[in-house]
Amino acid sequence: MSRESVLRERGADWLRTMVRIRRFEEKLAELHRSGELVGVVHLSIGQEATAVGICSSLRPGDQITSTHRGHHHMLARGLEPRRMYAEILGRAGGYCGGKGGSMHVSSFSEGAVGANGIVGGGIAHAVGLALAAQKLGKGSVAVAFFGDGAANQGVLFESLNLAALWQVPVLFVCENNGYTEFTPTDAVTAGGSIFARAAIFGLPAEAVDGDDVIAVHRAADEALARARNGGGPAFIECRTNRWRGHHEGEESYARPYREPPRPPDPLDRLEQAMAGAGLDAAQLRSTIELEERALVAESLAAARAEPEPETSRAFEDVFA
Amino acid sequence: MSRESVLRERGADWLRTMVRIRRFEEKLAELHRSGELVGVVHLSIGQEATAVGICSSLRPGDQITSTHRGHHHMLARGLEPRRMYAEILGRAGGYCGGKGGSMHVSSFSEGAVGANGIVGGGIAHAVGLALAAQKLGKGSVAVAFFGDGAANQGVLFESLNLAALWQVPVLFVCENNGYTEFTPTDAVTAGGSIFARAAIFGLPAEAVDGDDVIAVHRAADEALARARNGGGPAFIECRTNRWRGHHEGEESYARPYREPPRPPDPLDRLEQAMAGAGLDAAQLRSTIELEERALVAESLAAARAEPEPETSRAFEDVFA
Amino acid sequence: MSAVEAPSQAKRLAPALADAISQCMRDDPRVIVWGEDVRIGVMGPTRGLADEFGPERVVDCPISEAAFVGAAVGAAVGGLRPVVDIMFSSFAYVAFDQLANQAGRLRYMTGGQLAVPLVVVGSAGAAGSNAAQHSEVPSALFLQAGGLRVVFPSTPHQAFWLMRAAVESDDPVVVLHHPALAAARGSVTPEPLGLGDAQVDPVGTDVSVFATGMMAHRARAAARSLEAEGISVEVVDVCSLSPMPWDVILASVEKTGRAVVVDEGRLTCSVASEIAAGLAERAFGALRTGIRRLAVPDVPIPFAPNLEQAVIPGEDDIATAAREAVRG
Amino acid sequence: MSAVEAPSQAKRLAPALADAISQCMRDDPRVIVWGEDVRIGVMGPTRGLADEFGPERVVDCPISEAAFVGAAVGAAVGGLRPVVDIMFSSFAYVAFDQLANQAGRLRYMTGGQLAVPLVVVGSAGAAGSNAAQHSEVPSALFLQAGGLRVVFPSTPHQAFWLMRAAVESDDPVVVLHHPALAAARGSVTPEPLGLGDAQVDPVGTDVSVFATGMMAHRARAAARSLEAEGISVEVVDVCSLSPMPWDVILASVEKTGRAVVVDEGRLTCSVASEIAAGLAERAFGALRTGIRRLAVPDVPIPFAPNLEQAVIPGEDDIATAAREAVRG
Ligand SMILES: Cc1ncc(C[n+]2csc(CCOP(=O)(O)OP(=O)(O)O)c2C)c(N)n1
Ligand SMILES: Cc1ncc(C[n+]2csc(CCOP(=O)(O)OP(=O)(O)O)c2C)c(N)n1
Ligand SMILES: [Mg+2]
Ligand SMILES: [Mg+2]
Repeated sequence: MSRESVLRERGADWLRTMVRIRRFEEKLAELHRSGELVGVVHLSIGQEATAVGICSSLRPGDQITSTHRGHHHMLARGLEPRRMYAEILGRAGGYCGGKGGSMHVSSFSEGAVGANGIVGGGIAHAVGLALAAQKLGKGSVAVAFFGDGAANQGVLFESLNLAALWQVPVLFVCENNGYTEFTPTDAVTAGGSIFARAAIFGLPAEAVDGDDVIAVHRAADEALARARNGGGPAFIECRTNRWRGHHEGEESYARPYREPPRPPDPLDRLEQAMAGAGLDAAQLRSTIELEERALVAESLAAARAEPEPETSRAFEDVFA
Repeated sequence: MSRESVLRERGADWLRTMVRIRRFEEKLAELHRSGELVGVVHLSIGQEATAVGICSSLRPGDQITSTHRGHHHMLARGLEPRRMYAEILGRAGGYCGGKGGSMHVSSFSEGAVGANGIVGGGIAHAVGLALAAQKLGKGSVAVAFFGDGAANQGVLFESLNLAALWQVPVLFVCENNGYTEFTPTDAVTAGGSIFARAAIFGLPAEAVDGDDVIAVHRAADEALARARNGGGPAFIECRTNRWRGHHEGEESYARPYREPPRPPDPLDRLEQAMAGAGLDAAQLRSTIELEERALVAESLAAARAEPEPETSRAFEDVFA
Repeated sequence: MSAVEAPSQAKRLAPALADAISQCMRDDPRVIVWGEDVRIGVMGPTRGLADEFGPERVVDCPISEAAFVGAAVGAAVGGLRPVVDIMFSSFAYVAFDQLANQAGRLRYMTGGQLAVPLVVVGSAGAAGSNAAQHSEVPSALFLQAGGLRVVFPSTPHQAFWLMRAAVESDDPVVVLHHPALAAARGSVTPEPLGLGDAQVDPVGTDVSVFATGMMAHRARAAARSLEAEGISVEVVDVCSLSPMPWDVILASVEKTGRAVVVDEGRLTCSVASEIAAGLAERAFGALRTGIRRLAVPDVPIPFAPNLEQAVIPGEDDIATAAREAVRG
Repeated sequence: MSAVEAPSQAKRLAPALADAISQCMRDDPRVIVWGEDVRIGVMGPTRGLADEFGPERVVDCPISEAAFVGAAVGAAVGGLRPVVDIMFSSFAYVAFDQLANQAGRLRYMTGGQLAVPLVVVGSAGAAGSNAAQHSEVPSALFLQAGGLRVVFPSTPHQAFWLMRAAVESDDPVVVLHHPALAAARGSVTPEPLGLGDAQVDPVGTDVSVFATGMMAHRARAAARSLEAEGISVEVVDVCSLSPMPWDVILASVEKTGRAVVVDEGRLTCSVASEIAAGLAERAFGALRTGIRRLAVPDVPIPFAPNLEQAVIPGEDDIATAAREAVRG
């Protein structure tokens, strides 16, 4: 399908989701500054195109595993801002009843199996989810999101080997934002590009411009179509950028604190691409902005109005 | 140096050590059959050339880490058959006072830092030993021996990355005998050759005929010379063969039990190469056989005569 | 699942584990087995399964414990019921994050949205000079890790029923089996045992001895020898460690007033310590003497046979402790 | 090492850890620090060290815990004295084999041929809604693992001296520090503390409360409030968990006859259970009432502030348990 027709067909949805992620997280930054949001929060601002490009290739029943920096994956997978805010604010109505918080937002019924606070912790889970889907004939796929820093965890290599041996429908998505917390990942990563590490296991592996939602979507579509047809696993390295720090509030200790560089905004890039495709993108953008800002505001208000969890809930859900 | 001159210079020593390993371990097989040797014992028969080729490039002060199948590494490093037998038979005079046994024979003072019962467990240790040697200006190198099965352990990949980043004098030696216990390693190893897994971290990596002691020695000499001169880590995959099963006594349960294939004997190959180089190899071989059989027999007799460890020793050596 | 027929004739322990798994595999196509060399069944619990169920359901894995335990967690969440043979349970340390921080946390962190019906089976204990990395009993590590069920059968009957219960459980369960008991014979009777059960045998009145695995056998032997001395020992085989059968444990000490806790794990923060602490807290009034713990001192397991024997509680040690508890 | 000057003025806890490390680095060129983002010093104990010692001795690592802890084991064996910041101590599960089966076994397996002078420092405890994977206190796992020393300072004074002792020790030592106490102030006096020490404060006569880290602070606060009720509480801050200061622990209960053990770890096979078991075994005659354990129940740490508070023992819980122990 031509770039134009893809944009005409899906551009508006993509733009809406990307705007939603941006505005949703900007509010979290405010809440953290004001002290209303407790715990550690890692924002994905700047990485919207990667999450949206990948997740817009998913179908109902497909499953993702995510990371400590996973709000964008969850919103792109279709989770409700209200219940996400409720979770992140520790309210009873949160997706996890307030027991997970920012690092563990998940909605099993919607295929968001779990965000993980252990770097690399969720990668092997996706291999198992894909195996289950295959053995149970579900026809669904699994996607493992992880960062460039996670690419140095041994369990990634083991998982790639296992996925290649089992030929299960799993897509490994390395969201390369250049940083391992405060350390430029290049400084702790020997050898060539990260995607080359997957290639040695015989997986189709490539790197794409992670800030170009169309490029990400195309790569995902191709890999997932192959996986659904029994073609086995694949690996996509999405080169993107982390606009904010590692986590909110780090200025308090991370001296000398530097604002990370601001590459072209993936939202603007999509808007421009749509304009280039002859769509009235500016008009659309302003409508979407109005609607999403409103949605985010209402969602937050609704979440704030929620009660905290019943204390008794603290002692439940360890065992089935 | 030409093949001939290398053989003239070192062939006799190599042959002697390889014969020693073979006869030493044949006795262990007998002891296991007779029930005198308790515990699990993994023999290296067939893999002598790899251990001898690598260790004959080492100098005093260099250090090795080994595996559950490590007798050949230890003998090639110069450990005494008597104290090794004593250790493997659980006697007080063993290298570890009888507390380690077959899987943990080690002689710290002779640079044999430790054999590991955890597959992959000793690989990272060698990286650290090499770092220590570098920082303390020892001028020594470290060698990590591990098997083809260990090449699927995540810690190997992590260790390769770390060694490449730190540029420490460590040599990774993958002793590829084709088997992960009873499973042909190819069946659980995706992608190309094992040495290619090291290359992606930017390490010089190659595969050699592990049953050709000259080839192994040449590769090791080159890699270690480079490492000593600040050239950093390297990786050698030695393709060899495991003549016996995974461990002695496995026929009791490993049905259908198949005798593994018998490739040309690395000892005979060396003898023939020496003959080809104009040396009186047959004569030398028979002398060495006589002497080494005698040494092995005396060593075993001496070890058998040793007392068992004082019971009090069981409660010592946890902490310094 | 369908009605169970317990293998009637006398069985050995490891085959009883395999019987239970194969029954579950027949009953439930979601049950799948993996690990290293599970087709040959090096460790026992999976031996013979490949013949009946083939390589699709009995899968040999690379030496990648973190990934294949992690994959099992994902597969369990995704609807399979994986049974992973980790070989020696101390190899689980390589995959400890996946057990403790993943299998043991996911259900809770997601507020109960998902379950992790996973079984990890591994040997625990000294088989005779396998040395420090292949001999220890890490049951306390799995208990302290949290979110995991743990069972440690000492007889074929316990092995069969507890493995069945483990595979049928919707929770992650660690099944430990003692390598030196793999060939222990016994009949598997139709009376089921489940998670949270204990077996009291013999029943006694003077002193309670709590033990699992090989220690339970030594406790029973000690009980027999003390009977001759006129000391009536009650042996509580705590074959389910999580859930811990506190009702049985407390009732026994309420009756005898004396407790000896035996453990093949290391003493500090051991299962023995947990049982002793629970008794000191909840049965203090019934206690007539101090609680005695017998466990491996805080040392690794040495290789030499005489040293190995020196660090693991023996029948005589148990008899002596029980005698002291009664005679003071 | 050269004579120590303890930082005279009032200090905060995390900087006191850093002070101790930097003194050791000045005294001994073999001391080298690594881990993730140790140059920025995200977690506190390494903050500022890079400025003085540079990237050669303060090394930022990839996210490869198994390998960089394993490399530290090797480096320690090879003659360096690595101090590894593992960040949150629960991340050590990823490297658990290297800690338990390697650092904790190598000396023993080799019959004492080598030593492993390694320090692993990590935070332990709830800082406030960091949820299940970033909040727990795994001290019992490190104790049960065997072969490791473990300390858990609750004050800057303890932090400074115990970190020094850890770096100077020839054994692997796990140094835990509570994230919510990183900024706790206190003076570091010249009276050294070492491995195996405890701090008794306040001294009391009616009941002994044993605690570490944040729980020690809550125990001291409870002691103050109970004083008003005429109950004299002795708080034993067990800042060294291995070696465990049994002499101090037993002496305290011989005096008071009553024990409350508080733990921010999960209850089963916890440090609280170990101390209770040791008392039930070795101080039974002195006990006038059952031993009370306060710990996190066997659940992960939840995110929501009210839930987190509900699972961790608070000052009131401690006061209530101590009051019950005394008044029955
Ligand atoms: C096993 C483990 N080690 C370390 C950490 C601490 N940590 C949290 S995020 C992070 C950096 C992860 O980098 P990357 O994978 O690139 O993800 P990003 O933060 O860039 O999204 C680290 C080291 C952790 N959570 N888990
Ligand atoms: C972590 C771990 N997993 C599994 C084992 C059991 N095991 C012992 S040897 C072995 C096979 C190792 O294969 P390889 O590395 O090729 O060495 P080889 O036996 O061929 O010399 C296995 C799986 C172990 N000891 N440690
Ligand atoms: Mg990153
Ligand atoms: Mg092999």
